[in-house]
Amino acid sequence: MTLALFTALALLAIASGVLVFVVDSMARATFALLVSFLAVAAMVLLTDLLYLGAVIILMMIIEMVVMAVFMIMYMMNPAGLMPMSMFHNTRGAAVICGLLFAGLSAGIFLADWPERRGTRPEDPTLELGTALMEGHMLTMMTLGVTLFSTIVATVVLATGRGRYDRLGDRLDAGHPDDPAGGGVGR
Amino acid sequence: MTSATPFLLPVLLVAGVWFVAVLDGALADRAAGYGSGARRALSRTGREAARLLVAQRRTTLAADGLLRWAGVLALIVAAVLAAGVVPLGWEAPADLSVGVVWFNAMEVVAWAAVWLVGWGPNSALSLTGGYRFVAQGLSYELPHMFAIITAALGAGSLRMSDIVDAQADVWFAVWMPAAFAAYLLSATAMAFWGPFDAPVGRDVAGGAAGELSGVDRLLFEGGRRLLLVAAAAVAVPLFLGGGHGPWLPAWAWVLVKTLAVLALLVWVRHRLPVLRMDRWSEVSWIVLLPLTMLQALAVALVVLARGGGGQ
Amino acid sequence: MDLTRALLRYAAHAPHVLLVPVPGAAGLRMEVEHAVASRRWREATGPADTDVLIVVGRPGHEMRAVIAEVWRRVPAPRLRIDLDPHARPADVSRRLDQVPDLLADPQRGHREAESAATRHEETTAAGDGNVEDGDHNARSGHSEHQAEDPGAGHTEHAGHHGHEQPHGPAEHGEHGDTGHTELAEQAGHTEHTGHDHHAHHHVAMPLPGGLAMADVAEDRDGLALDVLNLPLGPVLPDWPAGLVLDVVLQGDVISSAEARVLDAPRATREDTAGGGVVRDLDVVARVLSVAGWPGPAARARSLRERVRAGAPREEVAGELTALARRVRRSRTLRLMLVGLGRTQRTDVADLLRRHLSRIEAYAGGQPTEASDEPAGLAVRDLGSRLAGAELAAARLLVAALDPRVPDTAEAGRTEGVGR
Amino acid sequence: MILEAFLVVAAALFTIGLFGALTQQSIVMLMMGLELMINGIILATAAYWYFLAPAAADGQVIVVAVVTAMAIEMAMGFAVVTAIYRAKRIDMTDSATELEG
Repeated sequence: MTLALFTALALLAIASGVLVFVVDSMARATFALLVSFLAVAAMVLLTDLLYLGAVIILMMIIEMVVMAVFMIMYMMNPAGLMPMSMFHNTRGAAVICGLLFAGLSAGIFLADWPERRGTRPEDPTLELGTALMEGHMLTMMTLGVTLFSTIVATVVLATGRGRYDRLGDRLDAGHPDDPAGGGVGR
Repeated sequence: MTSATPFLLPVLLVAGVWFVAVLDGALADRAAGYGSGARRALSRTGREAARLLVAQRRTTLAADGLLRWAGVLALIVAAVLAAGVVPLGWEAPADLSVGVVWFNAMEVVAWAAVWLVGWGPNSALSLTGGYRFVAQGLSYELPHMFAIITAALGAGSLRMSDIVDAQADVWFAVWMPAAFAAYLLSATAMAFWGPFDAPVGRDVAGGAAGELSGVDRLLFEGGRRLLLVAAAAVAVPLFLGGGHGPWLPAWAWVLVKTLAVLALLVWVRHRLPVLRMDRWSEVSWIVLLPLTMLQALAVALVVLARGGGGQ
Repeated sequence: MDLTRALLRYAAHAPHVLLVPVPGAAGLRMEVEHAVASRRWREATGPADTDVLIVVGRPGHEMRAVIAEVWRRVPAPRLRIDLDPHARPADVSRRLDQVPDLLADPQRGHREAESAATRHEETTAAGDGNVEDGDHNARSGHSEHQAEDPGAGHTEHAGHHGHEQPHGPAEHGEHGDTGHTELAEQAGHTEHTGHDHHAHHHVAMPLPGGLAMADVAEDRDGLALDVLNLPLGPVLPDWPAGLVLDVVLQGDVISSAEARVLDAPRATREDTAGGGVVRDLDVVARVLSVAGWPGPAARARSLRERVRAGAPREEVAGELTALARRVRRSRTLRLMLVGLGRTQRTDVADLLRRHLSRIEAYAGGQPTEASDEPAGLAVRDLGSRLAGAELAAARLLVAALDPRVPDTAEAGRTEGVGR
Repeated sequence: MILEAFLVVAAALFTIGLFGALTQQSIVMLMMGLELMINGIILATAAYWYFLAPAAADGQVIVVAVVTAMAIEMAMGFAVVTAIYRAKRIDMTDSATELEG
């Protein structure tokens, strides 16, 4: 039963992964990628990592929906009314990827994998939380700071307006000059 | 009851949808100044459903039917899966150890679903509905997450039944009111119901749902109400003490509380004009988000003072 | 098939109605709105949601074509009612009373379903001359396009603009619910130039047919993004009769707009029986409805009907004041409306407030002077007010500004003052 | 379910993603390729945790880190696209050649 489920999910993940670069509609490509992610999330659920599986589902849906919006902003041809062939350097890439896959597979099957060490904890989620708050506290803090700097950096990169545009050269405008007014009356 | 719950769930959900539709129709008639006969409201819902059942399914030119169907189906599937973690009485059809996160993940499926339904028909106005819902989701996801995590924090567990157990003495709604209020607001927004229904608003000719007809529309509208029912049902174990209560058995309390929350949400819808996201996303980021964070902090301090939470 | 028949009969008593008002038939429109609401039928949001299409007034050439296009998109079982501008309330009532029986007739439904299907083909083919076959069922995959074009790269990318141009109107007109015929005259306006900005990278690319391509414009954040040219109207819920806004959209922000009225020369003066307060109530109802507050909007409409029907002032005064007070007191509504379409003098919240004041003045028995009537905007000035507005804001502005459709017509120009 | 099966699926996803990232011209599509590669990494890490060292939480922490990296990649990617686009109106890799030697 589990095996059948795994096989189905694996095929789904790979097939939709391929579809991402085959379909001629950007919307379909985005959502094929989403399907691939969801299949992987389901496989993660199969390995008893319930929390991580659920979080991947949550994150990937949000990410892909945001991506869909960007796609409309920046892509030609989002609807697939025109054929989308935007490849370059196809042959070289195919060779590289073929070799890489062969190498990886060979490695996977030739490697002498160690035996499973230890038993699975009762509640992997609790284990993860404890690890992040104790042993791996540093990792968590680094991630937090990185995410924060990402937020700052993305806003700086993406926006074309700074505080001088909003509040005037002396930053003394009483009312910021924004294209769209906000809701809390500022 | 144990073995029956998985089969009972769809029945209860459909009953909840029916309840929402009838109450909504009755309140709409009353707000418009026509008397609201209960019988008329009951039959009206049936007529509306029948009307969509017999209607032809039309599509638009160069529409992406596959994606649209995927969207409509995803909405319903997500709502049912989200409701699956709600304890009916003491036992949920699927009492996952990460029930709270699961519920949130399933709610987010609605983003993709509505966006797909808006994209599918290749129509500018329905795509606008899709955009609006994405903006709404992005604005309300964080307060929503903080609100439900606050409840989990108070109980020291992500499992719904543990959260219910932690409320044997006092409901979470009592000592985390800000989280409860934020939950109701943001859950309404995530189900694009009530004052948050700009994504399917009349001003964009029905928005995301604007090009749906026949069975498609029936499923979409049903899925939307299913999502609302699921959100209301989850409020019960998270904040309203689940099955705890005097006199009645646990399952009855869950039903009564769920219907009460639903009634509240439907009533609010008729009290307020639509809250558009160009105005209200700022309220979410500047008011709601800090509020829920402070609430989570307060709850965390209480839990610490009590000695380390639910472990 | 008894089940279907039973369902049809059952459903036929709660139809959704799409009103298509023709310019110059405001009185009749109000009458029909009232007749529909008092039967507790719902007004449809768009063609796909419609069972009964009611054409209010006698449409001219341009409106007729629009209505045919809308009718094509209405799913069966469906019914179309054309109301003569001189129809009396009794006529309206009689026509509406027949609706359930007609809708429930399975033979009729069957015929409609068939004709809807065939008409779809015809109009698509005929509506814009050179649409290739198969295009309207291209929704599953668009594979034909790929098949048509061997080769890769950007050339056929260009070639496809050539294709896209002809079906542009069919496709996108579709969306805006609209006027497909004027598309024929203004073909250059309506094509979806959305995805084409890549032409910028390939400037030397020959453009098939010398078509206008690749509109890119700066949005209000200064980002140059694709634009979508789209006609808004004239068949939208709570929209002025016959008004079409040719908007240039980026996402849901209007970067520029131009307003026009279909069949403008034929439009005659609106009859506003009952004086200014009827119009005030009508505008208030429309703004509230667009703002997504259906309850008070319906109240405003039913009060409007009572005033129109000649109810004495004393009888409705209490309810009018109550309505005005409720709308005024809603802080949420103010938060949603304040600052929209702001000019030095006014915004949407202010416009609404002025109408409410006039309603209150009427209810209080004070005379309302024609001079403090909020000046409805002439249609030709509408477009400039909408630039930079978000779609929802634009809808509210159009509702609140109450553009004077007939005044643009030569016939109507002189009459504007008198009201 | 065996470890090797998981790893082969992960390797397949990784390679498909790499192919996409190498061949696509559009930056958005390129990012999709990157995402697919990270997708494979997530799967492989979860499998390592499950089959080799379930007692320690390290595997899970790596998944958390990878998922975060994915979010950052996505956010930065779009920010950079927006910045380049604002400056030059391009969103194709072939046109953005500042970094060429």
